[in-house]
Amino acid sequence: MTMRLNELQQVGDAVAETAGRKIGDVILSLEHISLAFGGVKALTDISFDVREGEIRAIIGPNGAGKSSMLNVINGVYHPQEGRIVFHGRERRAMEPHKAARQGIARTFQNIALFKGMSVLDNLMTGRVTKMHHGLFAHMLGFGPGRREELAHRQKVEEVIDFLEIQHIRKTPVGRLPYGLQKRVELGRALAAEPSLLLLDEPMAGMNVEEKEDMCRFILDVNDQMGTTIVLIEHDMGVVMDISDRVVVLDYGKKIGDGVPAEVKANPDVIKAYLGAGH
Amino acid sequence: MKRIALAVAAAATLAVGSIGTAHAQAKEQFFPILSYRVGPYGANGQSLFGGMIDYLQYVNMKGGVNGVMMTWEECETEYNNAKGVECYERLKGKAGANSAPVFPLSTGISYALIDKSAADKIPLAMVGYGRTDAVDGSVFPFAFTMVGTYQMQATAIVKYLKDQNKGSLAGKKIAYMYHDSAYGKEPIVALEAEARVNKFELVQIPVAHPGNEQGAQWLKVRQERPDYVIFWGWGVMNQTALKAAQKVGFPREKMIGSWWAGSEEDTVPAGDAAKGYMSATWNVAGKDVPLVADIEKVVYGAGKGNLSDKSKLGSILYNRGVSYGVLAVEAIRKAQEKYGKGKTMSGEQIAWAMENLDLNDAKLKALGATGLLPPIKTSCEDHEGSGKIKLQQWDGTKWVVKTDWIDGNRQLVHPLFKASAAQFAKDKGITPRDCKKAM
Amino acid sequence: MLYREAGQFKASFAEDMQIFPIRQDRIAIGLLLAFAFFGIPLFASEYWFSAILIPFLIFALAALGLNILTGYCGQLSLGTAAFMAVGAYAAYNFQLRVEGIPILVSFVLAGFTAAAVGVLFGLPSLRIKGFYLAVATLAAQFFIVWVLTKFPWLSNNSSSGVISAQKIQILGFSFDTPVSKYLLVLGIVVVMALAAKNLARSGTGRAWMAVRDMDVAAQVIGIPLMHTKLTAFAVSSFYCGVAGALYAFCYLGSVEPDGFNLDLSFRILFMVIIGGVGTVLGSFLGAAFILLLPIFLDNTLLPTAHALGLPFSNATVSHIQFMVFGALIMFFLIVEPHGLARLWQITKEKLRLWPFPH
Amino acid sequence: MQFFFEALIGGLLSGVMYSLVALGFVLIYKASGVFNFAQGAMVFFAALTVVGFVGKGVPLPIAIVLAFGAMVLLGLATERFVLRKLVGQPPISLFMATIGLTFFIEGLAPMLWGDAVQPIELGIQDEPIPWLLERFDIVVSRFDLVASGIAAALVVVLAIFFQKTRIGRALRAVADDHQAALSIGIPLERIWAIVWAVAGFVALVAGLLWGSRNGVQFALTFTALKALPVLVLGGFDSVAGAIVGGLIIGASEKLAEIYLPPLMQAGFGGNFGGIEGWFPYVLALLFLLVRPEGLFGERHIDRV
Repeated sequence: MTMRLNELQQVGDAVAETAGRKIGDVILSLEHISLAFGGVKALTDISFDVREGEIRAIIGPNGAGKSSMLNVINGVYHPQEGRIVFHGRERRAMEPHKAARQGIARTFQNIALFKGMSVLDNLMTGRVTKMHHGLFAHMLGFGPGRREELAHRQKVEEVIDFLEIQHIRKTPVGRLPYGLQKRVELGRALAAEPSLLLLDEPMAGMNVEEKEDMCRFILDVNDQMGTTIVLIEHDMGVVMDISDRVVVLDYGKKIGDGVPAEVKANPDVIKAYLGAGH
Repeated sequence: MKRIALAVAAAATLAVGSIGTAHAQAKEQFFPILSYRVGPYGANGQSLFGGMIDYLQYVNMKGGVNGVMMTWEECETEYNNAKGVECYERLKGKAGANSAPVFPLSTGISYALIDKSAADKIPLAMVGYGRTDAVDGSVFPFAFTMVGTYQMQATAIVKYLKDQNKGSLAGKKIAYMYHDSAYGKEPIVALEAEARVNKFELVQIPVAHPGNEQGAQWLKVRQERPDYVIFWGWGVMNQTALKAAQKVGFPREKMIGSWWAGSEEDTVPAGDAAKGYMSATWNVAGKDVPLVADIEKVVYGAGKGNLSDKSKLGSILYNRGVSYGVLAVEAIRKAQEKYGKGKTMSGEQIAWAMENLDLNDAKLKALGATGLLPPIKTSCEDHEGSGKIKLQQWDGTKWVVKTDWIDGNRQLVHPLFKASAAQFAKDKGITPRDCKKAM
Repeated sequence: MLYREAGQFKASFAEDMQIFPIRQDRIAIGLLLAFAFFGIPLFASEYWFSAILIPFLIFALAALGLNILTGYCGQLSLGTAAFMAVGAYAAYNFQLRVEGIPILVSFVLAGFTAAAVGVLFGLPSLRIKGFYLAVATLAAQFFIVWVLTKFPWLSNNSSSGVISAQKIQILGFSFDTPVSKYLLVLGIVVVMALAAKNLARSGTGRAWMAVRDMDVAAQVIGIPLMHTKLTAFAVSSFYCGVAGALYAFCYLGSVEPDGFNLDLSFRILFMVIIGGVGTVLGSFLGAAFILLLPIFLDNTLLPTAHALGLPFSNATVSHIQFMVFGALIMFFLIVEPHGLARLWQITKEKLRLWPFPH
Repeated sequence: MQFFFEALIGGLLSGVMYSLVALGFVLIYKASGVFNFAQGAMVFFAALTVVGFVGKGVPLPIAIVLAFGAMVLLGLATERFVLRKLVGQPPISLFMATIGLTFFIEGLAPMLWGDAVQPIELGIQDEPIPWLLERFDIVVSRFDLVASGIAAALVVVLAIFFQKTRIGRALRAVADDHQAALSIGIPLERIWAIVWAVAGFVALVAGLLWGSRNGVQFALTFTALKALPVLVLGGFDSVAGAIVGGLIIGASEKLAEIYLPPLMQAGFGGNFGGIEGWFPYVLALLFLLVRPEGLFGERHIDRV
């Protein structure tokens, strides 16, 4: 038991050492993705890539296909055309839970927490891809299943500390205010120790103070844990501030891609945004 | 609200706690009555239990059995096995050691109570239903499949059909349409044996519970074009069958129901479709049975009747309920003759009496119960004691008796019971009694 | 002031994650178990054992089974009774056909048989949800009962289709009195309830609840839907199967397929709804409530009505029972969807604060 | 071949009877998203109320009107005291609440009117039509034909009601989107009350027909169990689906009951009748696996 904890500690240290803003190679590339729902095209021929350690933003007016894009990345939707290469492995159709096992975690636009469970349990659920014992070990209430549970509790507590939500550990998430729920959802994704984190409007509906907190957490995650982040966000200020590169979608098509300054200057992007009333 | 819930829980505990205490007092014989008055078969229960309770009331108003008064308590089973067991256990507690026979009135509940009643030494009276191999008293000392079993009834119906066809059924086709449960399955063995002996073709047509849709089954009848349909239905299945028979034009005169498919509850709702339909019975309908007429005068005259709908008085099932009462009370009377007149009898004593019952025509006449029961003489080897039926026909408004008593095929059927009982004894590790030593 | 967790500091996660984290709870459970095993046999009457306690424990076990599926994993089933039937008939056949098989092994195998059948009928849950699934489980209800009726081999060719459970003997000791059967059932139920409680607070339980609360999100964080739902079906059916075996062997003694009808499935569903969806405790409270309520009404309504001079018959009492059941179901769904277990929890929370409410 | 057609026709006609019950489910589901398990109990309640009044000497037509009144009251009470309080709960809770309602009605109806099995005489004989019998040797019941006629008329009336009347259009709007309907000023509660009244009327018609076929009794509640597979097959929210589903279920279960058992007998020995009890359910289940939204139901895509 103690040995296992030590091991975990060492892993944690190793992560900290490699941290620091260092953008690496391409880990995810999307090539010519097209997705349609019974004749209605949601995405048309979209290609872009994500590099290790960067914060990549996807922006665009409402209905541009941003959430669909995330859903394609983690396997909720299966595109009719195109290929996805993640960590050098190509796939087209994949079940979301397998994507999770490859290290992709995400949050949702409309909070998708497990409302009947406590904060702690929600976060523990995030560890599911790392836990290996099954039904019979769980049934016992002691032995290896229990030891595993304790080890992972340790890890989850680190996430709790990181997100400063110690005080609501045992609270059912349904009773939490909106801002905290968003934070817990981020926590659940972090608990999985993902290599790629997809955030779907993590700051929507928050007040300024909450947004600042959330920005800080996102940057810290990227910075301290070296997690690659793909982010959808409406608040242009935030996007331009924190992201390394930005993809712009409009009506399911890619109209811009590049560092924030480039994108800002892109006439198509300006048109799309002005046309959409922004 | 929480308080209310707690209060309810507390009250429930108290209420439940208060039962289970011995109830029987001197000069009383307690009847645990497992009744069903609601649910799919509730309508039948109203008449049956009305008749039985009215008779007990009648006996009391006439001074009891040598001064011993009949008392009873009903417990609603809803025809549900688990509830039946709970009712049995509850009322058993109230009866103490002095329980009158229990009439479980459902084949399922009968099966569930076989072991329990034997352990409790309470006689189980399964009159016209229940575990049929309990006819063998050496293995089932406390279970009494009295008056008739399904197998005997089925063979008696075959005998009637044979008589209708000048003594031969060879080359005929008989369809057996049945409720797909223990009730409907029991007669199959006997009918198959009869088919072999009498060289008729037997077509089996099961109907799934509850039987409120029989289009396919009657189409099958039309396809097979049998000469007769022997019909083992229960509840809604009966009316549906009569309507469906009319729909495919099968003559109702050639359709013969079991005694649980031949009451006013079955024919009246079917309207004209029921006219001409035949069924087995062991008791006649009508108020002209002296005993029933007297019950109406004495019990209803004093406003103590059990029926809420008095028009049911004299119906087939009401009169059958009365016949249950007669059987139970006569067993108690017989037991008192041996163990002491004017005393409360124990279950064991009544069981002895039920095994040595002898209700001949003269006795039945004296009771005014002629037509309510066939003559019965039970013994340790034969808990059935009769196995006779009459056939009756619905003339559109009432049941009319068409035959005298018809005997079932004892030589064919009773060995089946013996074998089955022996198997049961082996499975359960019971050593059968020696019937020669049992008195 | 007695029920107070103040001062009970958790020094480790292990302590915080115990099955009953509050000391008073542990003591209470211990006392309750001791009372159930040693106290009740001393004074309870035969009626209590045969008509209340044994069925209570068996129904609680079945309700627990259904609660795992419906309460924890969110898959509504109306076929509980059919899975019980599978357990009952499987246990009977193992006893009958395998020479010298210990009864407990039969019960376990009966559970596994039911689990296998449960998984089979759980397969549609991968494509359909909600009341579509509920209707699909009705297919299990009707089909299984039909199979048990139609294949005489399953009831050892009994002409009526009724099976009589064999004698229960463990290590030479016969369980034939109500007390001994009660203790056997109690032992099995306690072990299985603890296992269920452990499951519920482990990764398996969390995966179930995640699927219940939001299946798409569950999948996205790495919970395989198929595996999780089928596990729930298997475990649930296992519990129902063992409950069915006990129902046949320790309660009724003989059963027929028709006894495991839709009504029984509904009764067990009601236990779950009234007791509390998604709690182990609720299954027990619900079973007790559904079992005791009719008895309570029987014993109070008639005397009350007679005292008031109302023309009540037994039939009326039963009709009222139906109405009360129905009304209670609606009442609980409206007022306290988490059932009696939640009421109990609220009481406990109040108790923690007592006597200083703020 | 003649026999096959007879079986088919018989099946289709009894399928119409299932459709009648299923129709009640569809109406309520369409307008309020509630899967009303109590529809079968409502059929029972309606029929029992009619015979109850007739038993008290009320002429049949007036008894039917009174029973309709009772159904409206029942619907209003359900809406007011149960469903309105459950607005916003998951659909499965509402479903379970209607199971509670089923039990409530199953207790209430016989308490008001008694347990006895009673006939209803509508004056239509359930006998073969002689002409068809003589000419083609095919048995078709006059009653079944009339019942199908009534069912067809009912469907037409409902269709007109939905398409042409103001209330009907409002109902459809509600079915499409509760929030939107509210926002354009459609009074949801009144709409629901009307739907329950209409469903009560359908239950009454079903109760009269089923009741005059098999007698008015507790077993009428089982009609709901016949209607469920019809709904699964046809889709919960489609009137057309209820009709077509009923016809498919009715015909296929009759044909299966006649032609399958001999096959199974050949395979396993023994007697395999009575598959009607589960066949519609297994058929519906298999169908669900292929097309989860039913024949005419609307497809829903999970949004994330």
